[in-house]
Amino acid sequence: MPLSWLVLIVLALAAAGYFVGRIRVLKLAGGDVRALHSLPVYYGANVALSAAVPALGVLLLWLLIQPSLIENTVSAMIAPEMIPEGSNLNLVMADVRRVADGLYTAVETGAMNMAQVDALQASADVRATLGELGVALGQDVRPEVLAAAKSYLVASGTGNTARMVVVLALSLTGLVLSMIRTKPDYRARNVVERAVLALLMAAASLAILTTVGIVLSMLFETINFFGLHSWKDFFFGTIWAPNFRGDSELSILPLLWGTLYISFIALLVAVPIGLFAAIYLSEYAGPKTRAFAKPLLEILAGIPTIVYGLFALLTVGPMLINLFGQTGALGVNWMSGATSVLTAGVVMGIMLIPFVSSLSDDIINAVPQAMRDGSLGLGATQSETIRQVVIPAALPGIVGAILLAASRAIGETMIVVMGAGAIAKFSLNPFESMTTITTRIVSQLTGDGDFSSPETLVAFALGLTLFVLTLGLNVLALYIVRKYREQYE
Amino acid sequence: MYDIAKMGTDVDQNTTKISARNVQVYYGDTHAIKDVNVEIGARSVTAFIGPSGCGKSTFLRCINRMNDTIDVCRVDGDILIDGEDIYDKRVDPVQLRAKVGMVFQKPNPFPKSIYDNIAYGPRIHGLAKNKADLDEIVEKSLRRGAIWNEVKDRLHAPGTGLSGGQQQRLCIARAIATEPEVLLMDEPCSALDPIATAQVEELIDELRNQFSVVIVTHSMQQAARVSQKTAFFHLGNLVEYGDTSQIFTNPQDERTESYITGRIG
Amino acid sequence: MYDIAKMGTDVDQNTTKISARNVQVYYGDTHAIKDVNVEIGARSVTAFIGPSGCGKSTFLRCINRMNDTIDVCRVDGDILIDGEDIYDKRVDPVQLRAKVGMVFQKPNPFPKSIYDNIAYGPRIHGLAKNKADLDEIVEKSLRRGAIWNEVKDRLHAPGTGLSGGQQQRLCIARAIATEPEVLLMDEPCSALDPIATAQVEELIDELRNQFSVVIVTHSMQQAARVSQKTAFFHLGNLVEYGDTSQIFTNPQDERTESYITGRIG
Amino acid sequence: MTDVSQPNSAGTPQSSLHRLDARTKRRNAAESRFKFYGIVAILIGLLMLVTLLYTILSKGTGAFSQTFVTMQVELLESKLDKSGTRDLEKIKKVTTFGYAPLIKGAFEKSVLEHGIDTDLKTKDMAKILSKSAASQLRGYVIANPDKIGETIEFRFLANSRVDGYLKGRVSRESIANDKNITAAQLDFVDQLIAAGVLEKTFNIDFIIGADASDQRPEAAGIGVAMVGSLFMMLVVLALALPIGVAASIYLEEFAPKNWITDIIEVNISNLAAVPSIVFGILGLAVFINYMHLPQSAPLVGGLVLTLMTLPTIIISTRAALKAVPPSIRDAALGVGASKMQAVFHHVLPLAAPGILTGTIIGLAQALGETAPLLLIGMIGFIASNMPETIGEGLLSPNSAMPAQIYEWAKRADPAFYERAWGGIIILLIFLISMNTLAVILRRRFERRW
Amino acid sequence: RDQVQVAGSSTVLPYASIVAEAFGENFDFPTPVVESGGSSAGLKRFCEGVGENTIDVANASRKIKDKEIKACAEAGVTDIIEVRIGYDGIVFASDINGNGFEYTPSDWFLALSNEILVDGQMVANPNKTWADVNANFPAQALQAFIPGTKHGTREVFEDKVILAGCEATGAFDVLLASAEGDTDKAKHKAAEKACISLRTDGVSVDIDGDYTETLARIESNKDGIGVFGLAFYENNTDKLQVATMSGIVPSTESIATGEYPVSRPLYFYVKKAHIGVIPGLKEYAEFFVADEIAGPDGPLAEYGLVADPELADTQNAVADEAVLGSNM
Ligand SMILES: Nc1ncnc2c1ncn2[C@@H]1O[C@H](COP(=O)(O)OP(=O)(O)OP(=O)(O)O)[C@@H](O)[C@H]1O
Ligand SMILES: Nc1ncnc2c1ncn2[C@@H]1O[C@H](COP(=O)(O)OP(=O)(O)OP(=O)(O)O)[C@@H](O)[C@H]1O
Ligand SMILES: [Mg+2]
Ligand SMILES: [Mg+2]
Ligand SMILES: O=P([O-])([O-])[O-]
Repeated sequence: MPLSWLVLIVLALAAAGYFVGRIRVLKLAGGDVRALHSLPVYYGANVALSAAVPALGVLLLWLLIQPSLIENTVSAMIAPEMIPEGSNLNLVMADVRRVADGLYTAVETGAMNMAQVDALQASADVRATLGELGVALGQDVRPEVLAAAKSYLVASGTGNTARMVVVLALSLTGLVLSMIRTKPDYRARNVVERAVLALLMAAASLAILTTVGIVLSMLFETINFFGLHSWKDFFFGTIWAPNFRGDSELSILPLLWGTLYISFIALLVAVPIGLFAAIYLSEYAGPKTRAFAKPLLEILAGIPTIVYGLFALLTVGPMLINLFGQTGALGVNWMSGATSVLTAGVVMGIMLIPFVSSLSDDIINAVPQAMRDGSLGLGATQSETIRQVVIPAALPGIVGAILLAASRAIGETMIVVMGAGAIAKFSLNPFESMTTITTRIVSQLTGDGDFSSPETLVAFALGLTLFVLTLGLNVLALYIVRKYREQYE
Repeated sequence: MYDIAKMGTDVDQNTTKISARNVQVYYGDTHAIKDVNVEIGARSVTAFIGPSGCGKSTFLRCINRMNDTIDVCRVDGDILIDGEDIYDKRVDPVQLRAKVGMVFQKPNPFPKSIYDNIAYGPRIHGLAKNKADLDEIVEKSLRRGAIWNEVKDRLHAPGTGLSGGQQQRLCIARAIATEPEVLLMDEPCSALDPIATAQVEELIDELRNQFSVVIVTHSMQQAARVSQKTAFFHLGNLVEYGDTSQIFTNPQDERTESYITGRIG
Repeated sequence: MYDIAKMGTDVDQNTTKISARNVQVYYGDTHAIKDVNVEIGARSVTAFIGPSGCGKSTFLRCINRMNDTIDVCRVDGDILIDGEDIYDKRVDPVQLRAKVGMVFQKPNPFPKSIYDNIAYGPRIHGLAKNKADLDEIVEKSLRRGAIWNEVKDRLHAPGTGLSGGQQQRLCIARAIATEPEVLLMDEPCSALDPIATAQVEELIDELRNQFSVVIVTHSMQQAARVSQKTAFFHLGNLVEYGDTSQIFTNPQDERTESYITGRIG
Repeated sequence: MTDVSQPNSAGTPQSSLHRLDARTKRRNAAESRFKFYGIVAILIGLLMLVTLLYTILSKGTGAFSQTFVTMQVELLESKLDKSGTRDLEKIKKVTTFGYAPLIKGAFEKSVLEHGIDTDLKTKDMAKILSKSAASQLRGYVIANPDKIGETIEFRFLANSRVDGYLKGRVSRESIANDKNITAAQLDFVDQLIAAGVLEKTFNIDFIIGADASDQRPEAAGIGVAMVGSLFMMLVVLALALPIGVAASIYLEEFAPKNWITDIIEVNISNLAAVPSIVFGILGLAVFINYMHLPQSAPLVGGLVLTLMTLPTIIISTRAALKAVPPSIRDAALGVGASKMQAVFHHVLPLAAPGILTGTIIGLAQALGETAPLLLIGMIGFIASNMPETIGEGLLSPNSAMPAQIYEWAKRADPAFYERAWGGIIILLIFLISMNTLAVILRRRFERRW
Repeated sequence: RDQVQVAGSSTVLPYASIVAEAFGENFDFPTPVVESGGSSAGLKRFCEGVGENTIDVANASRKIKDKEIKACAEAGVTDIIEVRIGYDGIVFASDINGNGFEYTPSDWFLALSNEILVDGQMVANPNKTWADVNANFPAQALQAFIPGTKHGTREVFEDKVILAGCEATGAFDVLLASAEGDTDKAKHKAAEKACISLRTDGVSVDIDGDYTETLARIESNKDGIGVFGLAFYENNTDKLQVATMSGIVPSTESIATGEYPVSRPLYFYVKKAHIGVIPGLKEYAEFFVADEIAGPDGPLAEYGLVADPELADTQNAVADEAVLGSNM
């Protein structure tokens, strides 16, 4: 029986259990809801959960465990001398699995029956037969592989039957047991609520799972990278110069510097503008202005970053050249190319304005009126109150908003690619081109180099390092917020 | 403890410090204060009493124009301090509030150090020439706020770390530090425990030697203990105003009597 | 109006409904309730009075285990209702709270219709067999909450649209709807105006025919008006407990006396 | 008494309230300056917005109109169905290259009919048409084999140079070195315009059509990518909303305050800071390589974007839950509701507007995201048909609006550039509508209790 | 799955998309999906394994590397068909209204190299304008937009322009003489590396994006000279003028004959295991290299692909499904 059917049957049992459980408990209580411990829906839900959860749980485990069990038995069939030169057991097993998969599909679609599969000989063109069914095999099938594949198929067939029996049995047992337990004084609500709580908890843990997934999906390639490239150069070198000829210098430091510098300039733009905008909106503006300006500013955060990239390239870069360039209005000749840390930083800053303004606005609004009253009552002007009382009180929240903006700045790609250029170097001059970690991740990953060369794999090391860095930043933020939070409460 | 008989001995209370004429306050369409006329004396404690929602706080906040901060609030009529109309166009509410200090119901120290809490007002008003000057003002205010002994060793600890009663005295000290002439207090003890309340009341009693104090309270006992004059508000009207002893022993108005005897409120 | 002398006529107040034995409550390290022993009678009104922060609310919330929701709160000792320990492991706090209703300081109707406000409790406890049954429960509760006449024409209007006093009576009706045996009220009138307060007090007086009512109040007048027994708390201790008339006229403890006479609090 | 005139302290000499002292004047000036900075900050923000919107609009509106040539085409049996059997298999043997003579014929006819005087060869005339013309004809013939032999009126796209000429992007000077068009062809275009054969009209195919190859910018549309985005957003909405809300409820209402919740909390805010490309790496590794989901599928895109949006939704949902007054929870608990009931019956409905706002903002962010799609195969040339079922929409290869825009912005023909900006306009319309919805929700439900 | 799935080089993408579109129009098979993402990423996914959930074709703007073939084999991708579709011409172009240039590789070496040979000594590149580089050139400020290190074009640029210039100016020999290394090979490598290390003072700007970006840079800085693909240049003749290299004007013809030196081959790779399994895969590969498509008069050449003179061999190889390594 296909997996989907099994799942559907269990779900159907659960659904049936829901109604039966409900009806049964009401009957036991003589139709009087008041005689029950919990509402009838909870009894129904309890039966449904007992029928579904253990069964599906076991099914999931089964799905995870069965393949490796079968793998072990079948791989025992492959004697070491059967493994061709230059190959290994894993590769042969991969072949076995593919053939078995193909045969399974063949049986499943009705193109063959088990007897025909048994009769199948390696001499017959297995590859062509399976190809017609849409199963791709890399090479012609050797006899020992076919034999192993057959036993693989048989084992998994047995396994699947056992799986079906066990799962259905569990589901039915759950159903019956919970029905027996269904009595008017059974604490159905408490049980169901515990189950719901477990669900909620699972949802919250997804964040951790994602983190684990991110780390794992980068870890192996990062390890490969460090196998090919010295970690000392990566962490402590000073030059970033990937090269097709290999033997590149790949140090994260110049990239980190660029990342920090550009983010810093972005924040230098976004924080004052955003903060002043937030102050004006929350402290001075009337409700109408606020209702109008706040969502308008928020649009800035929604514009795709590629548009900002083009904006940097076509508008802001040339404008800065017109100011600071050789023939510029200021006549200072500080800037030679339109791409610079300043260009990218300014444009990124514009994008970040709403991050700072909207969040800070909410936070400033949350400062208790009593603080303002206290200051105004002493004869402070509104701006004195804001500067000396409101902002300090809202500071932890504002720091949080700035950190969020900083995170965005660190993770931004398109604006840097188009606005800042692609040169990795240490320099204090904001009119020079630099580049950031994120853009290097994208470009090394999508470049033309050999995919197993350090020049490509470095993307994963960069990604993981950045991940660890931002994690540190967030721990710090949590610490700061914890330390200063509720000071005024 | 506080003796009502003590009142008569005060000198200044006949000099009018604040006088309100036909004051009306509206919150949008709500008429919160209806035609109030009152003369408040200098160097005395005046108590505003009345059931919840009768407009005590509203009227109090008119005196230093804190109502300006409420968008929907509109004030008609005149309030004169030292004969000058504070709702005159030429008056800067900021200057006014330096002259008319305020203490709020819930202690609201700034999330700063104790020192900075006190120094805040003098700093913004430029009352101190230098650091030493400022230190002196801080010490003097804390002393007058009757809290110096408790905090002198931790002037740089946060003001929010004090107990409720200490916080409220800190707020009083903070209000005094700018050398106001009038001190408005809106239920300053309602968030405090009995011991703290007693300390604050003692302090108020001292303050009246220098300031004109107006206090809103929901506790008639408190009014009786600390004030020389009492105003009874009801539904936005000033029902009765007179010497505290008289109001509590021999109220003229029926409503005042019901309130005092606990039949309303 | 409410006559203290009336008290003696009640029948049931000698049957013990709630008894607390050596109750201690800690908030983290703060010892908020210290070794309280008290027996509260059925079908009577018991008032808890005392200065702010003395632990009245804390003790009240122990009786229906609302304190369970505060992480740092820990309760020691036993509280028995009808002889059963409510802190026993087998007791489901949810069930307990259906039996011990609660009314809060600030009226807090759900932002739903008046009907749904009342029907919510009966629904989750499965008290009604069908819609007609539920309608009946709602009507009965609103009538007992002395608010039926005011809302019967707008049962499906939002409960939040009522005036403060109406809201509080709605909350009381809501609490009654689950047929509790004990009704706890934490300063139920502190947010209300005098007229609303009078209505709620009248209601409480009626309720005691069926429920055991425990009320926390900061107003001694109110305690005197509505309760038969009064408990005076001070700094976490139950200082004195006895007939209301006796507490107010002839307190045994010095602290009680100071409080009653307005010297503290 | 003369109390009033007497200075009552050292610091503040008795002064009239009616005269501002110098210090107050200075402070008031500082006040005005401070307020002014606020206004300036807002104006800068709005100015940037206006500049950006102006840039986008001025560059992108051209994409919504297109130049068409209307002609009578004789579907010659001799070219399309030599056997005359109308056998579809045989008709299909004629590739698009075989349709060129038909188009040339149509031009010949047009020139005669409108009395146009030109030296141009018909082969060069045909070059003013889009390369899609032949496939348009072939598609028609295969769908209606019975029409072979008749003369049918067709509306063909003109090619991008001609379209550019009508839109002012291409001029006689600019084509000096252009081997794709000649001055003579432009003369011919002018004649066709005069004859009313060639005109520029609104182009619905840009909004509903599919991508076209690099040689046919005039035929490219964003419609299918729009559907791709739509399906991704469906996935995000269906997963991120319930999971995000469930996680927030746990963290805000039930989680004990301990190091485990701290870890979860730090994790969530850190995930908000992870560069989006990293989510692409994750998606490739987990959904495609490990779970074997199909490549280039909106389902996978949606899953990746779900993971990316979750932190945003969780953060704003927690804020919304926190904003529900505790008195509501107390009220519910007080009548004997369990904590779970209190949350699901009361807190959650009250927090709904805040949750929706957060969700919409998260969706908007997901809608504009490009980088992660690069790694799961949603960027490139994906000229699928409109999906017919939901399953197909989720699983068959598709692109997404920002990916399509990104791809167009890279292509060589400048006509694609205009389309990229046109795509941005459509994307912005989506974003602004979503923002407006968020604002309306916020306004409608704000503090109802 | 019923459509062919292609991924890889963004240089090949336009050609592949033209073919895919025509393929979808003329065959009953659905239009293949052609993803971009770079040669390396494409090959990586190609080598992920065989089966429906992997791609069938990888486009690449370079030849597959031995290491990659090995990685492929480890994942079970053994029989790979290599198809060369033609050449990508690489041209130097500047603003249409600016000065025109006639370059030699030496000019570029002298303009961009970190160190150049002056009087037998290697010194830091002192050149500021094109006139400093070559007296025949106008005194226009040096500003070059060259492909970033991720692009395959960069490798070609380094090999065929900078390195050639390095040798032509004699700098290479000087560097070789002073190079450190144990073997000749190592010395050679070190010298090459020194040759191609470019100055970082902003004269040479790496472009990591695409040619659109290079074009935008030139539009905002009229002095700039950019490196483009031939196809891109041909679509933007209204904004760009092309420079000659060693006297040859780049065009599909001059590159096909090998006169114009700077070009690179383009490929795609097909998984033989998928032929006969994924409908239309073989037809797609054959269609791609058919004369009417990839020939000198076909749409690909029209778009800018330099047709492969040996196209017939390729066609045969595809028809025979000849796999890599089979003729070795
Ligand atoms: N900001 C406001 N907006 C609208 N109405 C208000 C506002 N503040 C107060 N009111 C109304 O004005 C009236 C008087 O309020 P006020 O706060 O002055 O009363 P109060 O006597 O101080 O009461 P309490 O003892 O409860 O503090 C009340 O009806 C109140 O509802
Ligand atoms: N959630 C809490 N966490 C820590 N301490 C608390 C908490 N709630 C109350 N307390 C402390 O417990 C003590 C008793 O508080 P409780 O609220 O019971 O007083 P109360 O008598 O009800 O006062 P009031 O009349 O002001 O309501 C006080 O010292 C208070 O600070
Ligand atoms: Mg008040
Ligand atoms: Mg309390
Ligand atoms: O995308 P490319 O590999 O051709 O640079």
